[in-house]
Amino acid sequence: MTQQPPAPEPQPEPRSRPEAIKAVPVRHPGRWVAIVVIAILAAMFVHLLVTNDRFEWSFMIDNMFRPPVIEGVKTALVVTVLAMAIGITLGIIAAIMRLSTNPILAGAGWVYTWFFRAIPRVVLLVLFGNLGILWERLEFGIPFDRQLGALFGIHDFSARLFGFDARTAISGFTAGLIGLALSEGAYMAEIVRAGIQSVDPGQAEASSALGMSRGLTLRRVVLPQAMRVIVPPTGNEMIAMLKDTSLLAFVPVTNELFFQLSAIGSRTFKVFPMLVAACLWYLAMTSILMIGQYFVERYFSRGYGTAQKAKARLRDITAESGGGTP
Amino acid sequence: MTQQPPAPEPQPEPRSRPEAIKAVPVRHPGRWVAIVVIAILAAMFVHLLVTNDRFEWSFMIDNMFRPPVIEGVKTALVVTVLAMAIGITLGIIAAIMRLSTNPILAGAGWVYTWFFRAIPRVVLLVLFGNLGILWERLEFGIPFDRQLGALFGIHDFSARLFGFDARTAISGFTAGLIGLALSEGAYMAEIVRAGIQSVDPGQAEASSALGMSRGLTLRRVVLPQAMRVIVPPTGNEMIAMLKDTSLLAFVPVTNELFFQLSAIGSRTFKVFPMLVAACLWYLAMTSILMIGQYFVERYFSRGYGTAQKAKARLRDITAESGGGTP
Amino acid sequence: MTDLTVTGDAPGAPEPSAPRTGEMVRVENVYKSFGSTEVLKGIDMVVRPAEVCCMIGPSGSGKSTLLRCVNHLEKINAGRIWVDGDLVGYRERGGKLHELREKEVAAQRRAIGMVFQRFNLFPHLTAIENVMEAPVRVTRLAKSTAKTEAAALLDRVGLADKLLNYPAQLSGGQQQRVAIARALAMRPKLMLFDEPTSALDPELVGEVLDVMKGLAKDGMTMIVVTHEIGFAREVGDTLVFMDGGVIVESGDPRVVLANPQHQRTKAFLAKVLS
Amino acid sequence: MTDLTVTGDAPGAPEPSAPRTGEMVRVENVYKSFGSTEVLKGIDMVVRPAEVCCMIGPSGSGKSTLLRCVNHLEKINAGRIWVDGDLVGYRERGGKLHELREKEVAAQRRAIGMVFQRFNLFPHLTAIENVMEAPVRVTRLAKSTAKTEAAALLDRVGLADKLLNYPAQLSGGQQQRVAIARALAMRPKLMLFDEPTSALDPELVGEVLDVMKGLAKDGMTMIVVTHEIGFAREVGDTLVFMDGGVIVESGDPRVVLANPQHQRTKAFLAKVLS
Amino acid sequence: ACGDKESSDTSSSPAPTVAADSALAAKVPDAVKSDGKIVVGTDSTYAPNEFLDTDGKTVIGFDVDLFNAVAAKLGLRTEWVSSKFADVIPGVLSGKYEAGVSSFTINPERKAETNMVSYFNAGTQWAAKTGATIDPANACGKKVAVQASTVQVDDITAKSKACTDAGKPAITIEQFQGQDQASASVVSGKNDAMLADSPITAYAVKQTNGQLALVGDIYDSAPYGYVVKKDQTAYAEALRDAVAALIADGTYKQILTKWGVEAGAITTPALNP
Ligand SMILES: Nc1ncnc2c1ncn2[C@@H]1O[C@H](COP(=O)(O)OP(=O)(O)OP(=O)(O)O)[C@@H](O)[C@H]1O
Ligand SMILES: Nc1ncnc2c1ncn2[C@@H]1O[C@H](COP(=O)(O)OP(=O)(O)OP(=O)(O)O)[C@@H](O)[C@H]1O
Ligand SMILES: [Mg+2]
Ligand SMILES: [Mg+2]
Repeated sequence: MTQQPPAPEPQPEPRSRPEAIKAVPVRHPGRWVAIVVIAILAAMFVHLLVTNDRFEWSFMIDNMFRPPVIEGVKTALVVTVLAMAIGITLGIIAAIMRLSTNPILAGAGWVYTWFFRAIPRVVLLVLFGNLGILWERLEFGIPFDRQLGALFGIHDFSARLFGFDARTAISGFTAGLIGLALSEGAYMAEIVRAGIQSVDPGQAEASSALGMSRGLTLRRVVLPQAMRVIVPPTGNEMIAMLKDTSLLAFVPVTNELFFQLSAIGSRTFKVFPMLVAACLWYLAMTSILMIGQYFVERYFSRGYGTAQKAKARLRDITAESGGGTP
Repeated sequence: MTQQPPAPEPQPEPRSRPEAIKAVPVRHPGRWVAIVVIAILAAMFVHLLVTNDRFEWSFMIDNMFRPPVIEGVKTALVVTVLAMAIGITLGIIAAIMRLSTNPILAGAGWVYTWFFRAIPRVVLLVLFGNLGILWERLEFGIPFDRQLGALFGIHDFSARLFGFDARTAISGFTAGLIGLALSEGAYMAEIVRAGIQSVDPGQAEASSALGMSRGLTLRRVVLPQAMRVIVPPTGNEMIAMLKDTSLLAFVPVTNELFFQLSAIGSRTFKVFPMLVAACLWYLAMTSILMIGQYFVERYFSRGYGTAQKAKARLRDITAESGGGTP
Repeated sequence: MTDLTVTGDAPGAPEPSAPRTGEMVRVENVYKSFGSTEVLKGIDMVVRPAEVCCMIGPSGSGKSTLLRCVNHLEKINAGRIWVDGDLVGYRERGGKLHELREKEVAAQRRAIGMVFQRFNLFPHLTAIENVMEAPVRVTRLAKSTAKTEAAALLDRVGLADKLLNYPAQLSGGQQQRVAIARALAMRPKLMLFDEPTSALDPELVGEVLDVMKGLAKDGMTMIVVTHEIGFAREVGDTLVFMDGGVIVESGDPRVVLANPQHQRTKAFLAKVLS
Repeated sequence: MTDLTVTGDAPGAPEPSAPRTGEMVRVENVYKSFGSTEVLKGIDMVVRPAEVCCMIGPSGSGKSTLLRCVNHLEKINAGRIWVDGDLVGYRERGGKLHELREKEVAAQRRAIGMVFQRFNLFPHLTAIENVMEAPVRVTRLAKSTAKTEAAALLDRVGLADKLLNYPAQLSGGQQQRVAIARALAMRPKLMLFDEPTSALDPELVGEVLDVMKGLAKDGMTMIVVTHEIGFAREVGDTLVFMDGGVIVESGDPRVVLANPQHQRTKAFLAKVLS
Repeated sequence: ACGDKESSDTSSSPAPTVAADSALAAKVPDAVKSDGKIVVGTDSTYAPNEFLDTDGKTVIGFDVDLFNAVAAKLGLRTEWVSSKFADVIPGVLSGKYEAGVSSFTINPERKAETNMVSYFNAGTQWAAKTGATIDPANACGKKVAVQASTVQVDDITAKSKACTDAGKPAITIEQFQGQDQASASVVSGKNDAMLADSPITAYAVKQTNGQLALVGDIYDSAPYGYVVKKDQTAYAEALRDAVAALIADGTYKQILTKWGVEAGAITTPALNP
């Protein structure tokens, strides 16, 4: 190795700043081809929309804001909110059951999630729409949150508090709502469980080392952190639920959006414009929810090393532009 | 602090092992109540199944293995496999587009995923079932993987290679399959993207520091690791797809399982047993897929600190039984 | 000082039933296995009030496990542990052991502060909220009182200006000091430290050790698992060297460090001090 | 030794256009910002072949960023970097800079090995597959040849018996040694180390430093960011102290460590050596 | 849009008022009349027999007007519940609905399970795109749209089988969930022809502004029937007598004329004809 006396001026004074690098960028011809293809396809699609008279735009616009359609939109939103609210409640209960150390509770939670996740929602909803076939009266002896059980056989339970006509009660709207909520509960159970399990066990440990009880730990330490993991998929579930309200048309729930739009189609035989209208309505509604979800997610990641996250994201981007990450 | 001479025997000889602790466990009366409630509900459900003659078990069993039903099961499986295969391909393409630094490519990928994720599958399928309304002939000038564009306006594209009667081609089975595949592609795009982004950027950095190209890095370093994140939700997608084949009944695809079972139900006026049969078929099929998924997931987590994972899991369990984690 | 009294009993003799007075921690012939691997193989140890007991030993020797057994985060398989005269995790009644209920275990743990290698601060709470959490929720202290006390504690660990920072906005050393303050907030009689500085950048180690030295000076009973030999020499009243699930050697830190008796101790110290 | 020649030019004078011969790395007046924060503020540095240049400095001073600029993992905003006489990341043609194509950047990087603080081994490949990956895929070496060479390299870093282990089955020190072997497999002319031992347990630091000492003895040119002052003193030909994005002081490690000229250096060394 | 206007016109014209007949009312089982209304299951996607009005709620159509009159004769109101076509009869059998009114053609299978009261005569009528030539009797190799679960499915399946038995190409049958989609598919040219009950086809031709034309004659004329449970014969007889009374007092004719389906009028309703 070279041996030299140390440089005479050990503290470098930074010289004047050199010119910033403005390099000629590398060309990507392949990309341009792809862009041209996309442009052509987009143009053709627009051309189709404009020239093909089967779209019947004016008819569509006339009809897609009629009061019954607006009613359908409201129904979709109301069902989404109600089914999600019930579903989240059921989901938390089922998740805690599944995480119980008691095998019977855990098993019951498992059966519930397994059953309702394994059956297509549309089959479930049609089935629930026909549940009235089983009984003529329903009678309740246990509170509402046991409705699952109630649905499946309460008619010979002795502690009857009140009863009603099953044929009217479990049909249409109610049947659809219950079906969606039970199904959602099973999905939410999995999400909540994953969220709870995602929290570093060190957190629960630290909490119990401080003398906090299991319930306190769950409520104050684990669940708030699990929220970060729970919220994004719950947002997705919400959006999925909004879309799945379209399945209510097959229960059938007549004041549902898709049913109403189809009804206009069937009255006038202009099926296609009304399907396009359905697409547009759902596009609009889900897009709004997606925007909402974006903000909710942002809110829930507050305080969690936002700085690091931003840094990581920045690093990705710069590494990418430097030719690093794909 | 107490000052004592060091213990006379600094090396303790472990004494004979003391008796193992066998303590009387703590009782959980609340749990027993929950278990009794679950048992009663289960008993009532079984009672319902056995005593309510609307289930018509023998009729159901007679009919749920008829050749057209078996045909329907096959259709469900074939559609699942095909739609997933096309969907995964589309998803990878769309994910890479969305991760591109070029805003037009990224934008096109975004529009695709946005559109197909925002519209309910059932609406999409009914729409695709009626797409034949738009054209009488379809002609192709670009390869099959551009079918998306083709569907939306290829009829005035000049480079016609071959064409066919749109009314037959885009109906029933084909329409349903394309609709499901396009929709799946959008979901898979999100999954693949999340998978790629989940890989530690340090991996791509290490890879490019070794002089590996972007493509090589993607193929050899990033994707294999992304698989761990991609495979589990893909399994879920597969199961969801199997369930969503039931929506083909509304395209309609007549040799689909749910359509066939419904047809038997409506022919014989025994709708309810056939709905139960549909539930059983889907339960069976999705359960098998779930088991498959379990093994696939296990395979894909090999080599990734299995030891640590097992340790972490064990730690959870023991901490739990020690009263730590909820 | 800890004296590893190999109690006078012959092997197999009946267990002595209670700790002597003037002992903060008594660990008696403790065994602990995970599945089929035995991690602790007959540990005996006594820590007197106001004593600082430092534990060293190679990775996997069972140091963390022993600490975790002391506050019943792990259940031991055999033996007994007493803290401040109370049997940990069990009640002996009619010659039989009964598991304590969750509440009772929690009450025992309140007397024992624990500081983890990876801090385990609650990331969704600010520094002061981390410190207030247990007093407010567990001992039901009024919020305002808890706040004042928490601020005082954070001041004591040198973080008076970081009260409202989230853990992610603090350096490792600062996080660990918050963790110490959080443990102190429950006014423990005993503090357990599990390698409190090993996840820290070398520059940040000093600030945490300083806080611990302060605690020791104030007369806190402490068990400290550490690789900081300097700290053990300066602050420790006893040094315990563990290897393979047993205590190989223990005594005055200066004596043990200068003149280890056992081959395994010598080998380990040679590595660590190099 | 590195000499931080503040080249004779007056401020604002035109840039010197090429490195002198006999220089492995030449960094000239390099600036680098992330967004609005400037991280490197006019760095000048020369590393001659077979020289070991150690860099120290507080967290955030820009050490890692400088290393990452040397192999173009980060793009610099102003200044020039040459490695072995080639401009890094650009081609100067007709007085204009042109970005190199991806392939050309990759080719430059092959001559530069890099070892990261967090190892960044490929977790889905065994130790030997990690080492073989780049030779087989990038330089298209025959698999059998690559395997022999990889085994030899792993033997050289003392891991002849761990060829088939996955990274998760190796200790931190072993992983880091695999990472060094992986970088060596591309036969680099220059090795960059970014705090290669700071993520390791104290017991494991030595084994990695030993491997690095061996490399230095074999005449590898190395830039090493480290907090291991002992290593810098023993192995380094130059010690560079960075702070706040500038090089504050540099020279013979023994001289700088024994007799730092600058207040900031003194303060930093006082902390680290305590 | 003109279809809209028409349906709102028809629905706004008042239905004839009908006086209750207490003798008939007495024959209605208590289970049905205790709440003063008949719960009717119907598939409201079958214009002009039963379909949703522009308000998206009210079920209208000639079936509706007629059965409302029948119920009024029995001193009862009606509650129309939209259902899937295939679910109506099972709903009646289970007691979910107290009557099924959804253009049910009386056929042996249905008669075997339920009591059916005839009230109208409908046949099967084909339609195709205006100008297309298709022979309903020989549609081999053509593509034909039909609504799932209707009698026309059996009809067209049999016709297709006849084709293949004769060595000719089979008929491509596309079954839709709703009649609207079936008709729309013919308008678009996706299918060559459709077949449905005669009033439905006539209405579709009218609604599509001349894009569709009737082909061939009405055949397989068969009565529509109200569906009630097999064990409620007295109730079925009451319905039958109520229809007869409406025929007698002219209300029947008035309703059919209002909807332009008077061609299917019958003279004597019957139980399980
Ligand atoms: N929950 C657990 N399940 C299974 N094995 C465990 C568990 N916790 C610890 N072990 C094992 O017990 C042994 C002792 O672990 P422990 O963490 O007590 O060692 P340590 O002395 O603290 O080591 P270190 O210095 O690495 O922290 C190790 O072999 C470890 O793998
Ligand atoms: N990708 C990035 N985006 C934004 N800021 C960055 C990025 N990488 C580094 N920085 C910032 O640049 C500064 C210098 O970082 P650098 O990692 O080079 O420091 P360092 O001297 O290596 O410190 P350490 O000893 O902590 O590794 C820091 O303030 C850091 O936050
Ligand atoms: Mg430990
Ligand atoms: Mg760094």
